[in-house]
Amino acid sequence: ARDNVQTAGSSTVLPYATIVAEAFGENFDFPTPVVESGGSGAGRKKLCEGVGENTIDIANSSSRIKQSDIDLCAENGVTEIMEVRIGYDGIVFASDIDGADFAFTPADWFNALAKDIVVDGEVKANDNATWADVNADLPAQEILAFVPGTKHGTREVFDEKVILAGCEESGAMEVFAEQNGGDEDKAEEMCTALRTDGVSVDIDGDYTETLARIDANKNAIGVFGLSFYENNMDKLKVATMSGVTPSTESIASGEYPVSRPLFFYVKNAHLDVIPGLQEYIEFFVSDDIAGPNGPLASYGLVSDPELAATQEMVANRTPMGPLE
Amino acid sequence: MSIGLLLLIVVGLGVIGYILGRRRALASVAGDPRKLHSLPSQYGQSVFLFTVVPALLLLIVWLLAAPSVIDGQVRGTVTTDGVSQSEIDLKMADVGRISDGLGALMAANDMSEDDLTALTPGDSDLRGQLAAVGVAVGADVEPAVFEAAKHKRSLTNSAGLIRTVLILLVALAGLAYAMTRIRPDFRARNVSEAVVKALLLGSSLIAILTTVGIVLSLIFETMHFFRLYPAKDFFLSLTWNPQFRGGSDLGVWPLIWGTLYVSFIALLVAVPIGLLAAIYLAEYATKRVRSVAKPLIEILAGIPTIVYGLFALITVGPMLRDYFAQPLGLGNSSSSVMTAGLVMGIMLIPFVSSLSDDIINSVPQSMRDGSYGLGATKSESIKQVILPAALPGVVGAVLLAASRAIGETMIVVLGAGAAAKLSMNPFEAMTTVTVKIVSQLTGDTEFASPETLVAFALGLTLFVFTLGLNVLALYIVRKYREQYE
Amino acid sequence: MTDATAHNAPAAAPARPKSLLTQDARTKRRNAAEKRFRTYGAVAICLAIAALVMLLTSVLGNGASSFFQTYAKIEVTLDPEVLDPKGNRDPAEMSKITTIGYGNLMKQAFPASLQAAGVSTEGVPEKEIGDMLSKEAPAQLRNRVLNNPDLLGETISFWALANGRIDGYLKDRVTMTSAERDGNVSPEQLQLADRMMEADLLEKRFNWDFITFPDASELRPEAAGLGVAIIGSAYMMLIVLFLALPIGVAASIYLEEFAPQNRLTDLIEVNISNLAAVPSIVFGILGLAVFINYAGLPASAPIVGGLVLTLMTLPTIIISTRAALKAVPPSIRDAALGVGASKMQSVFHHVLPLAMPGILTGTILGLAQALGETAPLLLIGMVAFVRDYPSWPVDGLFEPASALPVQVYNFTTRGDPAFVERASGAIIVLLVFLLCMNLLAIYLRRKFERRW
Amino acid sequence: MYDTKRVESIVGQDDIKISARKVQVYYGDKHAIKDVDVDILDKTVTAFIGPSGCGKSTFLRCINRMNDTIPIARIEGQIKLDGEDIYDKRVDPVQLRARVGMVFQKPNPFPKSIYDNVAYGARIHGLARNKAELDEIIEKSLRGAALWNEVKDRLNEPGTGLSGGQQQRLCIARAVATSPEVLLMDEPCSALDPIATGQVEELIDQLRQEFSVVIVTHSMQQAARVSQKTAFFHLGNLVEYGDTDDIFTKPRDTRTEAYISGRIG
Amino acid sequence: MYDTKRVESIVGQDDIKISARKVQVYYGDKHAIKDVDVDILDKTVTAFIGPSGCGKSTFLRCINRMNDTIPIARIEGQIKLDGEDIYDKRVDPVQLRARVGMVFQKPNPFPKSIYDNVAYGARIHGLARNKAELDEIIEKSLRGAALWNEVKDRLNEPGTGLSGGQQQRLCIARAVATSPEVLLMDEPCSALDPIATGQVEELIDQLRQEFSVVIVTHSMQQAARVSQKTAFFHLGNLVEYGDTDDIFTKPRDTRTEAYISGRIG
Ligand SMILES: Nc1ncnc2c1ncn2[C@@H]1O[C@H](COP(=O)(O)OP(=O)(O)OP(=O)(O)O)[C@@H](O)[C@H]1O
Ligand SMILES: Nc1ncnc2c1ncn2[C@@H]1O[C@H](COP(=O)(O)OP(=O)(O)OP(=O)(O)O)[C@@H](O)[C@H]1O
Ligand SMILES: [Mg+2]
Ligand SMILES: [Mg+2]
Ligand SMILES: O=P([O-])([O-])[O-]
Repeated sequence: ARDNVQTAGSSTVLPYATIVAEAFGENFDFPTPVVESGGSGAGRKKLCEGVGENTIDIANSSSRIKQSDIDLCAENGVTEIMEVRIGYDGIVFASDIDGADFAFTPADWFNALAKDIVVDGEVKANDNATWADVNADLPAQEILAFVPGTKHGTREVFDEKVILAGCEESGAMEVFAEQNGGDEDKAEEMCTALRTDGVSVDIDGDYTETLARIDANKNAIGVFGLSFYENNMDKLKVATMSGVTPSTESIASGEYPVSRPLFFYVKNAHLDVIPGLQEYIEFFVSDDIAGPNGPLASYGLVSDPELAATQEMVANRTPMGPLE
Repeated sequence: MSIGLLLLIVVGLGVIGYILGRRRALASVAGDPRKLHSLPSQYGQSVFLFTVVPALLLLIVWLLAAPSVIDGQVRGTVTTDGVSQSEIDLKMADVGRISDGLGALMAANDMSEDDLTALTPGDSDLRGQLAAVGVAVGADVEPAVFEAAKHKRSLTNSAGLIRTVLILLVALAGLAYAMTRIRPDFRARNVSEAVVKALLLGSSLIAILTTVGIVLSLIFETMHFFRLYPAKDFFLSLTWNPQFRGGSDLGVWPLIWGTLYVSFIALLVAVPIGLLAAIYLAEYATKRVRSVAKPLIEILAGIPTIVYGLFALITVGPMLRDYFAQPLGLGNSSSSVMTAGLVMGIMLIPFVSSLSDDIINSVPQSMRDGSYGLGATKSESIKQVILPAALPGVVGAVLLAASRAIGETMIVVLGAGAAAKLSMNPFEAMTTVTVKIVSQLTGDTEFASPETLVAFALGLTLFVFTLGLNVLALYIVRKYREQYE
Repeated sequence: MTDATAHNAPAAAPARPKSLLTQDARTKRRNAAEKRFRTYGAVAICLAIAALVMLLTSVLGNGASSFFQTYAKIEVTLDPEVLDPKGNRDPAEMSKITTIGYGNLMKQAFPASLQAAGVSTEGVPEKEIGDMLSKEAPAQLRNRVLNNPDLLGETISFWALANGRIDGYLKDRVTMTSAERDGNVSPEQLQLADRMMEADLLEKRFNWDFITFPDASELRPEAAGLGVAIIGSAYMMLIVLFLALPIGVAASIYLEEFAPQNRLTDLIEVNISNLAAVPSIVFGILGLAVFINYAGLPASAPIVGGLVLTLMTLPTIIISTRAALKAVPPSIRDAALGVGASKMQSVFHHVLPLAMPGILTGTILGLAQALGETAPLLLIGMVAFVRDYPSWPVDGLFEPASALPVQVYNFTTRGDPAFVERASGAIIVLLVFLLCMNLLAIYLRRKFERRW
Repeated sequence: MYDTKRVESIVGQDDIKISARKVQVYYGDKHAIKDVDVDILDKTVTAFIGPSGCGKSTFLRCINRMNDTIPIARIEGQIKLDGEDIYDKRVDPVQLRARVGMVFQKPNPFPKSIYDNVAYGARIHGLARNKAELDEIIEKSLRGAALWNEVKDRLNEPGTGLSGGQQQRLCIARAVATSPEVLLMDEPCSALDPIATGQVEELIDQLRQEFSVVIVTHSMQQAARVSQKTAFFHLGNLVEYGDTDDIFTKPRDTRTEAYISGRIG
Repeated sequence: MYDTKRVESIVGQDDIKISARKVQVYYGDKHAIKDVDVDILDKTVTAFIGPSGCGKSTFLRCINRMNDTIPIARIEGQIKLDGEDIYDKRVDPVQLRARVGMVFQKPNPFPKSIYDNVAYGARIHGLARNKAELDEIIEKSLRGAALWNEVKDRLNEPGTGLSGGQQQRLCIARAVATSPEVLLMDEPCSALDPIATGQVEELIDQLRQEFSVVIVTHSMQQAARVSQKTAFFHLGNLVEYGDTDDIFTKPRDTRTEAYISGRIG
């Protein structure tokens, strides 16, 4: 029988999960949990493959589980799943350390990257070449943005909290909706359609790739996770969003708008079966680890204000209810 | 008896058979091997094969068939009317786990068979006990399931015993039968060669099995995908633009185009350089240069592709952009088909060079002599005599390189970017089918969405596409093959 | 035979120079072409080798430093009050004190031990001094104490791993200017490091741990090693070698020498070349479906990785083996058949040895590919963070392990810049591994090479 | 075309080692052997003569089924060895070739040592019980092929490093070492000097005491010297077959006569 | 060993096409050619005779530097073509070989069509200005080698699908098509029937009108028929060299006599 905990899933959660796994392995008599990466979706799929020792115990996820995943789980006999929120991940905008300073609003991003924008109430194809064209307060630097590719959960947050928000903020949403006869979905789709003329570059790789690309294109702006930025502050200069500088504090307080919760999902049927599983998840959400002064926070995770509730839920093994 | 031990015994019997067979063959002709049809060792071989092969085949068949036979027996006991097939499947999975668990439980707790029969799901915390020995059960154990599990366990146990006895019997019978067949005129060589030939055939069928496996593991999810996303759009749409909230455009053509374009440029780099390098190594280089340069170049094939990717991203991409794309007015993207193609070409050089070098080297010297004797220069001989003679092997090498090019991900991701585009401009960012298979499969989208499932459809499409290319290549090689001697 | 002999006059002799030492225009042209061709060949080799040198220098340049690691000397008093509050020296009890406890102990001890050695810690807050040590250091100390509880109460002097940034400072990755911008290290810390170096309390040493340690989390790049990955790769390569080579050669022999020329053979042939073009991740899909879900083998285990890589490597070996078999002249086969050898004997005794160089080349290329591949491992759970060493085979084949390319990939995706050198270091190890693996093949290939 | 009845009248049925009836060979479309009937006797040397390209080698290769290895070759008709059809489904060509050895027209030594070249056949047929016996076979075969003196000091050097004539003799030695019942020799002396030729002819004569030998040769003199029976091929046809003496002194077919007297080729 | 002075007395210096002095050839340790001095005349057929393995092919290959391609072969001494040392550093072996053509002992047709085999040399030396000229050269060469009738309908079939003797003639045609000044022929008729041999000999005789031909043969008769000069090799030594008539009628060396009369080999 398997005697180590196996987890899989999000590459965003991966660094935190490894930090915890390492500390767990070193302080407990259990073997160190195995943490696979491979993406949130793939991790949840693996979780839902069934019950038994050749299926994983925990799926890490940078987005909430989907109904289709829950259905798949149920189909395979995985009926009780525990949803554990471990904290928040801030998403920041940064450029080369020696470049200009930027203070963005979501509307700037929308007007810089959207395929169609609204100028004087008219819908027209976006031809802004520099950030100054978008907003006279921004430097007259060519627009070149490295945004996460559509495989990344981060892209969903970027679309929603930056582009869509910018779309609404700038009033373009209304015009789009009007143009589509009030169809909000169509309007949203128009909002999130990005330029394809090479100004907005999708990155399918990791933040290290974005960093390397910024190194090769000094005038570019990239999208990063807060923890990545904090580890590379000597190379990157962070931009403010709506006047707020991203930090664990500003994100925890909700001031900084672009962030998302991180989760892991536990297969309850494996609790008590896989040695160390219960201990591991309790250790993960303990104050020592996930608290505001724990190693996760020092690595850049925004600690969850409702951690106590999570700890209690984990102790009681409360499975998640239906998605609201 | 464990399978490993069983195997060991069977092979041991085989070895004994070999020795006995060899001895008996020699004895049958009073020690004069010339009177035998085959070599004495071949008689030994035949006994070995007769002992081992049928027993192993039986073992394989048994291992494949026994679980489903037992399953079928047990299934009857948990089947009740009105229960759906999938629910029964689930129950059967539980039965399997519990019956395995009972074994572990007995071993861990020193239980006897009687204790086990006495055990009922009601009277103790069975789930907890099973958990303690590392067996996960989804819910509390139902009595029917528990009975079925016990039934299964006893079936499995007796099946194991039967298996051991049966296989040893077959091995012994094979041994005895083969021994009786040993006579001076017994065609031992033919028999053992027939068996070896069957093994060779079997090996070549692994390729077919792999293909079947690949197609099967792709086809169901592909069908699932086409239920969610119209096939017409997949095959006919010219845009690739997946979205999170649905409404994605998943046209395959930009990806196929990117694949072809990148591979083409990569081959444009790898084939001439690789072929010329092979020619130089085989025909011009001194033995020393060759023995150093060839393994050195082969290192190129072993460098992890991520190194190439970073090389493309950091060095080649910006260089091409600054010195070619921008001055020529072909855009200012630092990731481009050209970048990825060039760098990938470097990686592929050894695939072309090493194999071609071996093949060129094995063209008989008399061909070279014939050409030199007519006053041809080395290069003329190479171009007009040696290369045509080596053509099939060279084509094989190029095909191998092309295959790697099509299957490569990391270099494309970092060198060519992630944007799917239909463009002729080699300095534009594009992407390939393979890259998108990886990224869609490992992405954050939910599994049952078209955005993820498209990976399977892409895999299958690429498979069919390359199959076409390979048929074409086979046809060309057949047409131009020249056989020396 | 009635060829009219009247026509037999040879073709008119072409105008040729009378001297061998002078060349006519055509010969000059041809010789120039010859030279050009030869130069192309040499240039091709040079290009390939130049590319190799470029890649290797960048890898070596970035990665050589990962074989050295910075250690700081620290004197710690192992306070029994803290480390064994119950005082019964029972390891089980003592293990309740976590690395956090040990960490605190070290953090307190470190400034004191610096001052005791005469190094001024002025201007550096206590917490920052403690941060100069690796987060791995408490674990090292804890293991040491748990292994030898008698140390309790003593003051031990101890070379502890230094933090990645301090290590970076000694390797010129971190500078005073970058430290000013960096939130993770301060110029004052670096100055303190300078003073420690002067006092011989900080030094760079050869880093065996890089080869033997398991992977570490992002918080401690300085402790990340390749031990588990090397074992995992070795196990997988063993499986690949022992399965792919014989099966590949056997399949090639069948197809090239025995298969009747018919549709089925064509089908198999096309099939194999097509398998070579199947992206490696698809083999991962196959492996997941067949070996894990159907056959029930464990995920993240070298056995599954080895099997998947075997299937992936087979086409490479088959294609090169077939090409090599094809290149053996038929007269050799005839000669063997003519003295009454069977087809099988002619192949195994004569053709196969002559095809050996090509087979070995295929093996070299195939193993290189198998050793460097990550994508298929992603789907079978080997792209993972694994800290525990798998045991010896056969059991070890079924336990979780990592692999070298996976480790390279993991290192490159991590945020801390200290992982950059480790990624390159891992590549160096991978290449050395590859070279060791191929050495025998390269030697054998040279031995079997002959012309006829 | 000579008629079959005559063949039978020449020889008693008992002595027939190989009998061919209505043999046709096609290379793709090319009809290389046309309707050949011939009986080859035991303990006899039979010479095949005829102009280059007339099908001698082709027919020779039919007798031990070496034509099986040429994909485009197609054989019809019947060839019997000791009364058994060699193209029967049940016949194992390997066994056939062990009994019917062959020396090819182009010398084709293995890229192995001289020793291993000769030892190969003896090894795979298990003709020697030990090293001493094997050494003996090798020496005897090389002596028989008049090569021993030249190579006895270099048995471990590769067979491919020999001169053309030496290679040819090596191939003869290799074939002789397997002790076949019938030995097919395709121009075995073409690269040999008269003395070596004489020695090989002597070998052939010795072999004839026990076995049957078929030899292809372009030298009428050689045919006359070594053979008892001669077959004359022309453009794929077996034009005439009979006692060597008869063929050379009183050929019955005008083509034979023309060839022997040097008028057609 | 015969002495060099005599050689010079036989022939006027002007007629000397090739002159060899103190030529030694080693294959590794083996001393295959020992101290050979010989002058080969222009417009003359010279025959090399001698027992198999005595070094005839080896010496022949020295003359157009084909031995360069054997890694273990080492040559010492001097060979001059028209007074120029062919082993001089400045000499381009390619140009040399265009002037000194060679037919190898073992037929080695290219894996190409019969047409391309013959056209090969003419093409690389640019002997034909157009297709018609090339066709003409090919027909002429094939006729010369007595192969035209047999292959004229199958010029596009591979040369490797020919019979042994046909391949040999193909190689002769291939060499003749490049019009060399000196043609080295290593046993060119070994696989040919008498008629074809006669035709090839006729070709040789024609070639002699303008060029120099060296032929290796095991047939004393052939040497006597076609050559004006004969050189007898034995165990790597050039034992005797002189007018063919003299050599065959009044050999001066006992070894020559022994060989000719069939006593040594
Ligand atoms: N490549 C080689 N390596 C080693 N020895 C060789 C090589 N070629 C020839 N020899 C040896 O050199 C000697 C002379 O060989 P050469 O081929 O010149 O003989 P030859 O006179 O042409 O004989 P033949 O009439 O049999 O062709 C022989 O003893 C032969 O074994
Ligand atoms: N592999 C082949 N493919 C096609 N045609 C062939 C092949 N082998 C031989 N032939 C043709 O068949 C005919 C007979 O060839 P064969 O080799 O039997 O002649 P041969 O009598 O041995 O001549 P030689 O004395 O020249 O060796 C020839 O016309 C030849 O061109
Ligand atoms: Mg022939
Ligand atoms: Mg010779
Ligand atoms: O790997 P992610 O699912 O977090 O993008």
